[in-house]
Formats: sequence, C-alpha cells, structure tokens
Amino acid sequence: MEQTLQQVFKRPEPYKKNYNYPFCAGCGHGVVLRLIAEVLEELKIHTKTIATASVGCSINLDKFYNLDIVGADHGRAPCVATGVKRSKPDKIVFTYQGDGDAATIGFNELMHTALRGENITTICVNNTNFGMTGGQASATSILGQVTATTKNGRDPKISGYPAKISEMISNCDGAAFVARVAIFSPQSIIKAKAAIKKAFECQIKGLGFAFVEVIAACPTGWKLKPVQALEYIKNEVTKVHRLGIFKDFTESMA
Amino acid sequence: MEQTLQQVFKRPEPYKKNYNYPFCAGCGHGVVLRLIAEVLEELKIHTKTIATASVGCSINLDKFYNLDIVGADHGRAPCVATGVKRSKPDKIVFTYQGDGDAATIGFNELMHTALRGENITTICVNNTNFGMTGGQASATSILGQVTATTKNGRDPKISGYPAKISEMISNCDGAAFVARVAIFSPQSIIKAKAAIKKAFECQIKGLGFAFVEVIAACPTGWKLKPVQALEYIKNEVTKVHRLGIFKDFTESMA
Amino acid sequence: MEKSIIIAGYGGQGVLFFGTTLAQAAMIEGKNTTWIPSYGAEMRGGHANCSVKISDNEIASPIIDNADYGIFLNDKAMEKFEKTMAKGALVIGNSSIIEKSPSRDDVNYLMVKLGDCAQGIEGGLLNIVTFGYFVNKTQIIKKESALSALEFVSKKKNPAFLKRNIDSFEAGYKL
Amino acid sequence: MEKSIIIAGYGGQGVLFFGTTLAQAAMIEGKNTTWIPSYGAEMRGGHANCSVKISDNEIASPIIDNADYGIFLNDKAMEKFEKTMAKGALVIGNSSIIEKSPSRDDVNYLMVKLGDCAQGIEGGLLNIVTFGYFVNKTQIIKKESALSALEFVSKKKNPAFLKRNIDSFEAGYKL
Amino acid sequence: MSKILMKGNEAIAQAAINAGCQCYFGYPITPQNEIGEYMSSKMIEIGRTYISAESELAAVNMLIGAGSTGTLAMTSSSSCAIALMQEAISSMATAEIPGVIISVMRAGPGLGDITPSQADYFQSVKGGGNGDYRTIVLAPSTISEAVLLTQKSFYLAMKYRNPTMLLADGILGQMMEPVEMPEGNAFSTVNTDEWALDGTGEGAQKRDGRSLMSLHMGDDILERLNHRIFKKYAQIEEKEVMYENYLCDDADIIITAFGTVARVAKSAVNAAREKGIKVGLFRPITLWPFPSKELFATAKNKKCVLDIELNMGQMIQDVKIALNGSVPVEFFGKTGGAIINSSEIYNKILELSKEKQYGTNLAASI
Amino acid sequence: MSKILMKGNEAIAQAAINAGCQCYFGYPITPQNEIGEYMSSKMIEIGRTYISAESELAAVNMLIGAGSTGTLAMTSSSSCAIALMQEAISSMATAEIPGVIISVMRAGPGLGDITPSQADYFQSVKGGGNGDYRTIVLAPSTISEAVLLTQKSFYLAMKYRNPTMLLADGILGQMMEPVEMPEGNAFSTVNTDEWALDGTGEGAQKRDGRSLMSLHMGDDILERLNHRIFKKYAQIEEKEVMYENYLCDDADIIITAFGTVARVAKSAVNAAREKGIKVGLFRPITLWPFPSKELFATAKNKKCVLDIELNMGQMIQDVKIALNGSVPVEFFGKTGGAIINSSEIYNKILELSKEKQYGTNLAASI
Amino acid sequence: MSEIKIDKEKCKSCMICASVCPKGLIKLNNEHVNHAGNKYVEFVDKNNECLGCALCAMSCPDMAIYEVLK
Amino acid sequence: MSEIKIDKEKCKSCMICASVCPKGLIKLNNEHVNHAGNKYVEFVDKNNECLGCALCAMSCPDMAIYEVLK
Ligand SMILES: Cc1ncc(C[n+]2csc(CCOP(=O)(O)OP(=O)(O)O)c2C)c(N)n1
Ligand SMILES: Cc1ncc(C[n+]2csc(CCOP(=O)(O)OP(=O)(O)O)c2C)c(N)n1
Ligand code: SF4
Ligand code: SF4
Ligand code: SF4
Ligand code: SF4
Repeated sequence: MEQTLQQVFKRPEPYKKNYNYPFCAGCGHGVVLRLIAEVLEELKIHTKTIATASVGCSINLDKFYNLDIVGADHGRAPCVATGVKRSKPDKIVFTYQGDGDAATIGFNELMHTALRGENITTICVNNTNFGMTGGQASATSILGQVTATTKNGRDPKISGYPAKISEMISNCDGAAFVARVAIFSPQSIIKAKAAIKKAFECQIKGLGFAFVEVIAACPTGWKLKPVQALEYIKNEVTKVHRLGIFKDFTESMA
Repeated sequence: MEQTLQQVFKRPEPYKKNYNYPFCAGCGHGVVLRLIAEVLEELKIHTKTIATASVGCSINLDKFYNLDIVGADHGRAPCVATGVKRSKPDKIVFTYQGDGDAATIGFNELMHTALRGENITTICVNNTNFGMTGGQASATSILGQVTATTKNGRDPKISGYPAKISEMISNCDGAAFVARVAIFSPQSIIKAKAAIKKAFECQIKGLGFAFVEVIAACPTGWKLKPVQALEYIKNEVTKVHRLGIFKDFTESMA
Repeated sequence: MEKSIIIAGYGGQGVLFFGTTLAQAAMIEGKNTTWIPSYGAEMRGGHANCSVKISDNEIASPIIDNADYGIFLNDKAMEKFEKTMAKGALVIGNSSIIEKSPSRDDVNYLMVKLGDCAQGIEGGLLNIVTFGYFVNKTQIIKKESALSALEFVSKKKNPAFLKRNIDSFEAGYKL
Repeated sequence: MEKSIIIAGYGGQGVLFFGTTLAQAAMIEGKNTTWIPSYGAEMRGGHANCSVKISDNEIASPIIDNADYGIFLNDKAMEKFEKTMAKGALVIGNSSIIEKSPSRDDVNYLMVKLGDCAQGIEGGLLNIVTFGYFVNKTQIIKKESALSALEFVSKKKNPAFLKRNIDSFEAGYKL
Repeated sequence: MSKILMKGNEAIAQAAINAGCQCYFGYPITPQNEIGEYMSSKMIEIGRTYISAESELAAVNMLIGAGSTGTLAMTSSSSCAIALMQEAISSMATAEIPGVIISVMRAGPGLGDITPSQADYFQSVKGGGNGDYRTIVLAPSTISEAVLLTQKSFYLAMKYRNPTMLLADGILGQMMEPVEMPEGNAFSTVNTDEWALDGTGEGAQKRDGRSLMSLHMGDDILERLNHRIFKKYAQIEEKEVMYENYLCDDADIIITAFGTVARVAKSAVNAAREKGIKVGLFRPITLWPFPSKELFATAKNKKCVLDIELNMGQMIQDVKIALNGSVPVEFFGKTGGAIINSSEIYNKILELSKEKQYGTNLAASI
Repeated sequence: MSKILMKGNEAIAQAAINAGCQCYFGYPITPQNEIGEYMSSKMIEIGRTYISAESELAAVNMLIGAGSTGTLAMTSSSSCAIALMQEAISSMATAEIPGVIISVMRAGPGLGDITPSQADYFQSVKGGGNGDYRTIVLAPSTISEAVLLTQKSFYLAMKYRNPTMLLADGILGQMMEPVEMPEGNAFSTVNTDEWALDGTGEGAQKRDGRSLMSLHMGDDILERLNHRIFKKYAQIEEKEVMYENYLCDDADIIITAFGTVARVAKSAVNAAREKGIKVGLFRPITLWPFPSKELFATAKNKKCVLDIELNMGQMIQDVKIALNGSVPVEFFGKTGGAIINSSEIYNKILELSKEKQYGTNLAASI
Repeated sequence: MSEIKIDKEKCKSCMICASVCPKGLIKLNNEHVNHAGNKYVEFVDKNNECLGCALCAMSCPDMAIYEVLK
Repeated sequence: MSEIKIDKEKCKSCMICASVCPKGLIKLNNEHVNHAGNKYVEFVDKNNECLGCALCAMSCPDMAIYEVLK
C-alpha cells in the first residue's frame, strides 16, 4: 500500500546527508533554517547560493547545510555578504543572523547595507537574547524579560528600551522588502516561509535589500519549556515586536 | 556716547580668551559651537559641563572651549559620554559629532545610546560629507551631491541612499527630544539655538536622550563659496533632510 | 596526597554539580581543591565532564594527567576517559545505561545500576545518588562534609531540592 | 648634483602646484625628482610648503636636510625655513608682503615684489610668476621643460588656466 | 577571612567590586560571561553602574568615559573581542586615561574555539593598537592571585593613568578553587584631582578647562607627549615588575611560563625534582613590564631555558630578547585550545636533560 | 613604459587596478585618502566595484566576502583605523581568505597626528588580532617599489590565502616621484578553483558545499588547523623573504631600517662612505617573514648594528631576535610624527664610529 | 492511512510536534534515551487516524520527523 | 548709533555677514591680508545706519564680529 502514499514532507535538498543540528531542544533556529532550505530548493537557487553565517547559535551552518558558506565575525555578516555579492553578482547571497548579531553589535552594518540597497537577503532570527553565550539580554529583549544579565527582568531605567529592527530597517530607502514574522504555530510558520520566499524573490529580481526578521524561541535562554516558549512568543514577544510586512517592493516593482 | 550703548552680542563665556577656530571660511561648525556655548551660559551649566569631542573637523574643541573635554575615537562619542555621565550623573554631558562620526561609522553607538535613554545631549553637525578628510561622501550625502568620492554626484545605484539620522533616532524609545535644524540664515540660527537649548533642558530634567541634528555648511567639501553653501542648504539639503522637531518629551513630561 | 577525580556524562546528568559539591566538601574539610568544568564544543554536543583535585598540600597543576577516580554516567564518558585513568584507579560506572564493558585490567571497576537506584527514589537524582555512592566507597571526604556541602550548594542553587538531594545521597551512600 | 628646493607660503598661494610643476619639468628632462607636500596641522593652520629634489642620479632620501633653494611667499615661510637653508643657498622672497629682512649672511637673497608683478597681469598668478622667476634665475631646469610641464599640469588641473599660467610664467621669467 | 569556593570569573568580578570599581561595561563572550552576569546583579544591587554595552567597541569606549572622570571602571572580554578594543586601548594610553580590561583568553586565531589558550600574548603585550604605547599586563596563575592582581590592576591603572589588562585564560576563568576574598581594596586609592574631568567649577573651585585627548596635531606636540609618556613607562619598568622564581637557584634548566601553564609546569618541576633533576620555574607575573633583567640574572650560567606556552611561541620573543643569546632557549607549546598537562612537561624536561646531558646526577637518578 | 609623476597613494591604487583588483572597499582617513578617491572614480569607470564603506570594520569584512569567492580585492587605511581591523585580519588568517590591506602609517598612538610614522610595526607584524597567526607584511621604500609590492601583495595573498599588508608611511603615500607603471599585473594569477566559493553548481559541475570559517569548535580541530597553517607559514618564511643589502660586505656598521627611513639612511650611508666610514644598510622588504637568517649572516662579525625607525623601537625586537646577541644593537628613532633626515643619521654613524672606534681608516678620514 | 517517520536519534523530546498534532498521535517514550542522551517521541497510530497534515513535521525544530506520507 | 566690532585677525572673508546685513554696511578690504593670510571685512557706516540687529554677528562663523552695541 505504501507506494500509493504521497510524500507531503521531506528534508529539503540543501541539507547534508549526515547533518547535525547543534541546537537545544525546541530552538527556533531549526525551523527557520529548514524554511530557508525549502525556499532555496523551491526557487531552484540552492546550487548558486552562497550563505553568510554569523556568530551566534547558528554559526555552524556548515554542520548541516550542503551549501557554499562563508563565516563572518560577530555583527559583520552584511559586509561579508556585500563583498560576496559584489564579486559574484549572479549568485544568490544571504546572511543568517541573530538579533545579537544584527541588532546589537552589528546594527550599523545592517543599516548601511540596507541604505546601499545591497541586493542580498538577510534572515534575522530574533530570539530576544544572546543564545549562544548563555541567554544574556540583547538589544531586542522585551521589557520585563528575565535574562542572565537582567535577572529581575529588563528594566528600561537600567537597560533601556528594546530595539525594533524591522521598523528601523524599513526606514532605509535601499530596503525593498522588510517583514517581521514568527515561529510559534504551524500557521505562523507558513507565513514565515512566505516572507522568506519573497525576500529571495526580491533578490532574484534585483530590487535591493530584503530583510526578514523571524521571532523564534530560545527555550534555553528563556528558561522555558519548548512549548511554553512558543506561548511566550505569541503572548509576549509579538506584543512588542509586532508582526507584519513593513515594506514590499516586490509587488509594485515586479 | 558709547557708555549708553547696550551690548547685544558678545562672545560667550565658555570660550578661551585666546581661542583659535580651526575651521575653513564659512564653515558651519563655528556657529553651532557658539550656539552651544551660548546655551550653556544661559542655562548656567557651563561650569559643570563635560564635553565629548569626536573625530571630524570639530575634534579640537579644546582649542577654543574653556570646558572640561574628553576626546572620543571616531564614532564612539556617545559611549564615552555614557561613561562620563554614569560616573558623574550630576554633571551635564554632551557629545559634539559630525554626520560621518554619528551616522556613518558610529550609528550603532548613537542608536543604542538613544535606546538606553542615556541622559545626555548629542549635537550632530550634518554637513553631508566627511569634512576633515577632504570632503568625501558620508552616509548622509544627498543624491546627486558631488563629493571627493562621488565625482559625478551621489548615484544610489553605486552608493546607496542617504541616512536620515533624526528619523532613525526618533524611532528609539529612549530618545526624549529629537530635532533637525539648520544654519543658513539668521532666522534658522535662532531656531537652531532654541532646539539646542531644549536638548540641554531635557538633560537637566533627566528625561532621557536628547538629539539635535544641525544641517550646516562645509563650503570646502562642497566646493562652494560660503554664501552659496548657505543657499545649497536651503534649496537642496533641507529638501532631503527635512527640518522639524521629531520628538519632544520636554513639553509633556516637564 | 593529591587525588584527582573525573566525572563525566550527558549534559543533563548533573556532573558539574557533582564536581562542585565534591570540591565544596573538600574545602569544608580544609583541604585544597580545584574544579575545572568542560565547556564549549563538548557541552554543545550534549556531553559534560569536570575535573576535581583534592589535596592536603598546595595544588600546582589543576589539570588532571591520569585520574585516580573516574565517575562515568554514560558510554561516551567511559569511551573517552577510561583510557586516561591512572594505573590502579577506581572507576564507578552507571551500569543502568552503560553498555560498554570495562576494558582495562589495571583499573578497578564498580559498575552499579545507579540510574535504577535514582529512579527508585521520589525525585531521585542520578548525580547525587552517585555522589553518595562515591563518598561511601572512597571515603575521600567525610560523609558530614559531603552533606554540609550538599546543603550549602543546594541552598545556593535551589533550596527546594535539598531534601531530594539528601534522600538521593543517602540512597547512594547505602548502595 | 642633487638640488633641493623648499617652496613655502600661505595655503592659497599655490606653493604645492609650483612644486609639482617643477618636479614634472625635471622628469621631462629625464632627471630624477621627488616632491613632498606638507599636510596636516600646518596646512590646517593656513600654511603650506613642499620639498622638491632634483638629481641626475638616484635620489635616496627625499627629505631635505638643508635646502639649496628657498622660495618664500610670506613672512611665516621666511621665519620657518630661512634657518634651515644650506650655506650658499639662494632664497627668493616675495617682498610684496614679506616684511622680515634677510637674517643670514651665508645665504644669497633675491627679495622681489613678486606679488605686485602678479597683480600687474590680467589674472596673474603669484606662484607661477615666481616659478618663472625661479627658473630664469637658477636655470635648474630649462625654460622649455618648465613650459611643457606647465602645459601638462594645467591641462590636468584646469585647462582654462593654461594661458594665465603661461602669461604669469613669462612675466616672472622676464622679471 | 574565610575561604570560599569561587569560579575564577566570579572571583575577579567580586574583587573588582571590593576594589571600588564603580562602573562595569561589557558584552558577553565565552569564556568570561560569568563576569558580566555577576556584575549585572551585584553592581546594580549596590547602586553602581552596570551596562550591557552594544559591543566591545562600545564597552571600552564607555570605559574611557568613566576613566576620564577619574572613576574606577572596568570591562571584560575575550580574544577576538579584545581585538576590537585595540584602537581604544591605544587611545587610552595616549590620552592617559585609566581603565581596567579583563581579558580571558580563548583559542584563536579568529573566532577559533572557546577552549583555553595563551595565544593573545602578542595582542596584549605588543599591542594591536597603533603607535608607540604600552599596556600594563598582569597574568595571574591562581584564582587567589587573580583576585589580588585584579585589585592591583585598578591601582596601577590609576597610578599611571594607563590601560591595564588582567590576562587570564579560559581555565582560570572557568575553574573554581577556594579563595580568600579581601573585604575592601588591597591597595591604596590614588588621587585624581589634578587631572580628572568634573567640570570647571564655581567660585573658589573654579579652574580652567581640562582636556583628555588622543589627537595631538601640530609641530612636535605628539613627539613631546610620547617622550613624556615613555618616561612614565620607564618608571613602570623600574618599579612594577613582578615575577615568581621557583627553585631556580641551583637549577640547570629554567622553565619560563605564565598563567595557568606556569602552575602546570610547577607540578612538573616538583616531579622532576623528586627524580633529582635540577629544574626551576621563572614565572613573569607582569608581562609588560616584562621581568627582563630578572630573567637574565636568573638564567645566567644555566644550561638551558625551556619556554612553555599555550600557543605557537609568543612570550618566547621577550624571553629571547631578555637573554640576548646568553642561554639557549627551547620551546614547548600547544595551540588551538589544546591543553598541556604536567606529564608532558615532565617528559619534555626529561628529554632535554638526557639529550643535552644537563643535570649532574641525572644518569644516576633515572 | 614611460615614467609618470605620481603620488604614492595614487600609484598604489593604479598598481592595484592593473593587478586586476576587482573590488575596493574603504573609508577615508588621512594620509591615504587619495587611494579611495582615485578608486572611487577609476574603478567605477571600468565597471569594477568601489564601495565607500560605513567604517573600516565594514570595509575589511567586505574584503573577506570578496576574498572568499577568490576575487582580488583590497582595502586601505591608516593606523588607528587599521587597529579596528585586527579582529577581521585574524579571522581571515584562520579561514584562509585572501585579501590585500594597504596601511599608510600616521603618527600614533591613538588618533595621534596625521604626520608620517613607522610606529605600526608591532600592529602589523606582531598582530593585534588574537591567536597564533601571521600577516604577510611588505614595506616599500620608493613609489616604484610600492607599485611592484602592491601587485605582489595580491599575488602572495592569493597564493597563500592569507591577509597581506602593504605597509607604507605617510611620506610614501603623499610624495610624488616618477614611476614606471606596469600595464597589467607583474605577477602570474593564482588558480582558486579548489577552494573559492561560487555555489555548489549544477550537473557535471556539481560539488559538495564548501565553507570558509574562522570558528572551529570541537576536539582538536583548531589545533590541527593551526599546525597546518603554520606549515604554510614555514613555507612562506622559506620562500618569500625579501630584503636589500646595500654596501654591507665590507661594512663595520650595519644599519637596519625599512620603508622611507631606509632611503634616508641610504643617503647617510653614501655620505659616510664618502668619508671612508664603512657602513652598510640592511633593509627588510618583507617585515614578515622577517629576513632573520639573512640579517644574521650579513651582520656576523660586524662591529655593530644600528637600527633606525620612526618610532620608539619596534622592528629592533626582530633585529635582536635574529642576531641573538651576536652583535651589539644600537637604536636611533623618533616618535610622534617627527622625521629623521640624513644628516641626523650621518651624525649618528659618526658618533658611533668615534665612540666605539669602529672603522679602521676612520681617524684618518675625519 | 497516512504516516510520519521519526528519526529517534535526532529527536530532542521538545514535544512541539505532540502539541500541534490534531489527533494526539505523538507520544514520549519515557523509558529510553537515544545516543545523544535525549528522550524521544514515537508515532502511535493504532487506529490509522493520522491525517498526513504534516503539522508535526513542519513544527519540528530538528527535522526529526523527516518524512510525511499521505 | 549702533556699532559692531570686528576682529580682523579672526575674519576669514567668508562674506556671510555682508550677505545678511540689511544695510550693506560690511565691506571687503581688498588690499590687505591679516596674519593668517586672509582678506578681511570692515564695518563702513558713514551715516550711522547700523541697526544693531546683530544679524551679522549671529551669522559670523568665526565670531570675528565679537561685539554688537545698540
Ligand atoms: C566580537 C565578539 N563579541 C562577542 C562574541 C561572543 N558571542 C558569540 S555568539 C554571541 C551572541 C549571539 O546572539 P544572537 O546573535 O542573538 O544569536 P543567538 O545565539 O541568540 O542565536 C556573542 C555575544 C563574539 N564571538 N565576538
Ligand atoms: C577609525 C577612524 N577612521 C577614520 C578616521 C579619519 N577621519 C577623521 S575625521 C573623519 C570624517 C569626519 O566627518 P564628519 O564626522 O562628518 O565631520 P566633519 O569633518 O565633516 O565635520 C574621518 C573619516 C579616523 N580618525 N578614525
Ligand atoms: S541557546 Fe537558545 S538559540 Fe541557542 S541553540 Fe539553544 S535554544 Fe537555540
Ligand atoms: S572642511 Fe568643511 S567642515 Fe571642515 S572646517 Fe572646512 S568647511 Fe568646516
Ligand atoms: S518536535 Fe521533533 S524534536 Fe521535538 S519532540 Fe517532536 S520529533 Fe522530537
Ligand atoms: S562673517 Fe565673520 S568671518 Fe565671514 S566675512 Fe564676516 S566677519 Fe569675516
């Protein structure tokens, strides 16, 4: 009977056969990375893609992706990707960054890349903390969030207000697509994938800088069970980091 | 007869007796610096002020201001000022920066200082180029602007779009006052001074980060006669970098 | 005499806690001690270990060349550290999950179903059961020191766990 | 023989241009040459100078120890560089604005109203007038070389100025 | 003072607090995260400043700001992120602004690995900043010493108005051992009235503006400044050198090593001595100022110096310069986060004594 | 090839273009602005990439991106801003990504002054980045040589997949002299097919993904990597050393100097030779690999080595290590942007020959 | 008659799949751990209730549910 | 009967003051340069027209007009 069944889900092409996902249980990175791989495969661009890894829990892209990958120093992935794209304009180039990387140490690089309208795609996983180093507060941590460096919850008097990455980037004229999505339910995952797909289509069409911020769970940093972490996204994080498409030139200029 | 005349203008207090203004003829820095000194004097805070100099044509604050001054590396003045303010919370602390310093190399520091709601004042002179190094394009150069590195005028395809500093900073929740003013006429100078004054009052009241962007002339970099340079501000620069008060908590929260 | 102990297992098995409690106990007894955790790639790979030294004299090197005691809570631990044990060393292995059989004949083994013992206690903790067992078998530190260390460390980490810790310890001690 | 020339004056007086034109002329004649501008604090202070060396042989050091020729367009230039001239050196000074009188007796001076001469010509340029005068008095390079250098450099910088440059040069040369 | 069992990183943080550190600025990086995390609760608790800076560039520049007011302040970080601070460290030295930088080395180069290493000797001691300047660099080898040297870092930074670095490795940061924690500062406080910024003041206090700059344009201003600062450096070299000399007197072989590795070497020295091999340990505690004269004097007439480092050979350059060819220098090192244990050093000593036939009673004893 | 009169900075830029440099990334800083300005028009004219980066951090990381695809690329900067690139340079070395960095030194430390200097020897050669790594550093002393070495930098960077720095000083950048500009690249191109990133390809071209990373976590991965890279360094040390030996054969005194100062010293050597003083000049052209063996061989049996630098003594450390005490080493230097002229060096030589009574016919000749 | 395939070695027992399965067909195996020391889930579909909706696979952060057949 | 005071040593002849003076009372001295080598402006108010409005002083980038009396 099995032969009559259709495969409705499989591991996407751009993964290594013996891949190794170095993430904690319930970590949002896993889903986002799979969505990227699915999009690359669907758009038939994975064989001409060069990925830029950044510093954070995602750093070891080469442990699972069967892609060409260059690693950037902390915060500098947009620059590295710029160098790649300018020297190989016919390739598809993306950066994969955390919020610590893209919005804390590396916002300047991100912003200027957006201003330049660099024709690359950036996927930024915002888990509102520094996962890799042990769950410290990052620029995007929401008020009240308990982290390793805000043990009584983020207090704006002491540690200021959260940075809103997508809002800031959509203010840059060179940005052609800016969206904030989240990973907390199958529905939200479908929307996230659609945004990621647009961000790559944007690059294929040469429209300029495309940016997708994905709110995703870091159960370890948040000290929550994985399923609770998804609730936290839905009920808390997205109240501060509002989901939506902030800019979309793919429609108007396609 | 002279004794009956009133002094309606004088050099403000915080200047050294034998000050030396190292600026080119018609340079906007001179006016802005004088306005700051006037405001400090009027608010009677100059004796408890610590200024943070930045890297650019303004770097040599100590050549003319009789204030306590610490020099910051290029782009890092907001951090240095943060260190000063946190260790001397009862002093008045401001940074004096160019657009290259604040918006090109140093936007990350500026933004995070704003997000932290650091209780300091930043005066940013936006002359839309790197004056000190010879008039190269900075992040704020307007489209079409001829600079030493955009000899055919800034082309967004090659060098991207101008950064709008005040718009970006007003997106940061910790910013309490954000204004863009300009120096191209006596009237505009009066407005600029009012904004600068508010920015210091904001600090005195402890409301958070106060930011004034001043569009000012760099005749040398622009390769224009001083008086033409003022016209250029009025007719060209302010069309892109729109004047206005973007945020003002001094009213609501005073 | 300087004694060196390696404790290794899965990330979640509490081997670092075992180590710090042991070091704390040694300190309570006025001994010198050092504790070094593994961190980095290994921990990310789901494995953890730590090295403890205990001595009456000043401890120069905190690094263990060949350990006198090995406490191994899973196969990977056995695999990795068995070969680095000193001649005549004692290995305590958690035979509840370790499948590998001892391979050295110059080392003494106590392969015990520590996991089963822990599961037998209400809220039993494998690492503390093992700690109790280890203290009893080696008498490297006194039971009182072990208990007061446990108390100190539990208070710091999570006071609610103290009872569970003590129950586990006693169960292991009696094993 | 290696000849070294210092040209100094206000920022706007074109001393760097003088220097590059001289170096260009030397190169046209197949000579070796080096040119070093002042930059930095001094230029910000409104003053400028440059050092030119010209030689038939390889020039090792481009730095001038004691100059053979000094072309000084204002007092500050005299003040700063007069003392560094070699014994027997020649100083050409713009007496239109220099008030300071020569102070060394082991140096030859030609104090000339170069500024007045420049003002006498339609669009006359002080630096080029001085260049013409310098070439004539020293014959360190040939007039043709100077003129073709002037042509080359003017084209590069601003072709419209070529005529003004040549007029100025000739006026200075004849002075 | 009773002992407490503490992680090196936390002990350093607490020592700084006790020394009077008023401001901590930092950005996470393994293997020193415990410092920032400890500070994030303790400093706020006692009403001092903790800032989670947006980057190490930001952190070190905040340090400059605090230092410019004469305030005790510190930052901490590791390897690749210390690389980011090089511009600021050089600027601090020029502007003579004090500040303490805790550097807990991980393996390099690049992002490398988070395992322990000593491969940032060049970075710390030779300086990756531009220009002629020096950073005072202290290298503890136990947690107790780390506590003491942390406090001393504040003292030296203030006294000499110079960036001062405590250089530890990942092991020291991550390990625990019992430590005596001095209640307050073990060093006297330094008066900063003469230079610190606090506004020009009113009335009788009124004075002219002061400036602390790292730019010094014009004529020979910077040249004179550098010469003045180098006189200060000469003073530091004369007064502040620290080192440990362990069983060197009668030794044939002198081991040079710093930090944790020196501890490991000490175990090996003890083991070798038990076998009658005459070996001693010379441990620089200040890496700059490097104990050159002292090493030269110690190693004079010895058979050989064996330099051991967790890198491909960095301090060995200063060892060679100090010895100036007077004694042969051998090297044993590991790189990339690999660790050296005492047997390896012991074997190296043995090898050396056999090969070169150092040690008179050697043949007999082995 | 006829000569043209060119500024050093512009000659370097044009040489890079002729060498096939496809991308330039830079941020202005004096005294090297002409490089970026020249590139901003010339590169765009010929359809190549010029980016005015938002900072030097950005520029050097763009360089990494371009280098990762095997593309010839460069950045240029100066002193305090080169300090900002240290993290990236170390990462490049680890990930074995090629790239050319032009460093035109100004006076330091800190922002210092924009006047010429050689005080970034430590920064360039010892490296301010973390970990065990090397940067290839070439130091031209004339503009013609700068042109040649710029091109060679691209070649070496590609051949060895390593960051390569051309280290000039402000004088060389700002001065003009007639220069022969080779039309194309003076060096052969290097095949990058084996490692460069360009996508995994389709059909017959299909291959597995490649990665170029500076993080290498786990067991002894980084250790093995470092050892492999150090083998490469050993090869570079063996094959790529460059130096100039001027009148050293019969000399009593050997001057060591690099870059512009070596030119100035040459004038002084010539002057001293005219007076019969036997002095020669040893000029390292590659600062790393440093010509240690060659210097040792040259200086053997000489009376004295006089090291001259525009700093407080930096290269002298490598000179001393190379000589290992075999010859006394004297130093003459200036700091903070002060310049040394040939009379000063001549006088120094004279002083030395008198004081130490070096040079047999000296008494007669002076 | 649909089916999911679980690679127990990749499962980290986060239980997200179980939380989204509309039919509650995914259960934790409380007895054993895999080689990485993690507990893992199992597909228990005695009555052939699986819809093949793939919500579980889509939600699994580790692609431990690596194939869904419908 | 108002008056402005100009420090000719500080003037850089940018002519901004002249451009804003409603009465056109500020004129360039074309003959001389100051010690910095700059031309400079002069206050020429033969008919006492100066309003003391201080627009010139307010606009002067160099505080070369350092006092205005009204
Ligand atoms: C210059 C530098 N600073 C700090 C670090 C340490 N570090 C590694 S990952 C990381 C935070 C990453 O956080 P984020 O980007 O949010 O990614 P996540 O781990 O949360 O996915 C930090 C601070 C580093 N490697 N380099
Ligand atoms: C790290 C670093 N990069 C570059 C420079 C060189 N630099 C000095 S001033 C300057 C630009 C200043 O421009 P801006 O901030 O706009 O001020 P302006 O001079 O126009 O007033 C630059 C790039 C430097 N000093 N440090
Ligand atoms: S620490 Fe957080 S972000 Fe990192 S792998 Fe674990 S869950 Fe994911
Ligand atoms: S270059 Fe521009 S900004 Fe700088 S002093 Fe001159 S006019 Fe002012
Ligand atoms: S979602 Fe994946 S990793 Fe989590 S329990 Fe289910 S199968 Fe396991
Ligand atoms: S505005 Fe000032 S500097 Fe300009 S011309 Fe008038 S007085 Fe002179």
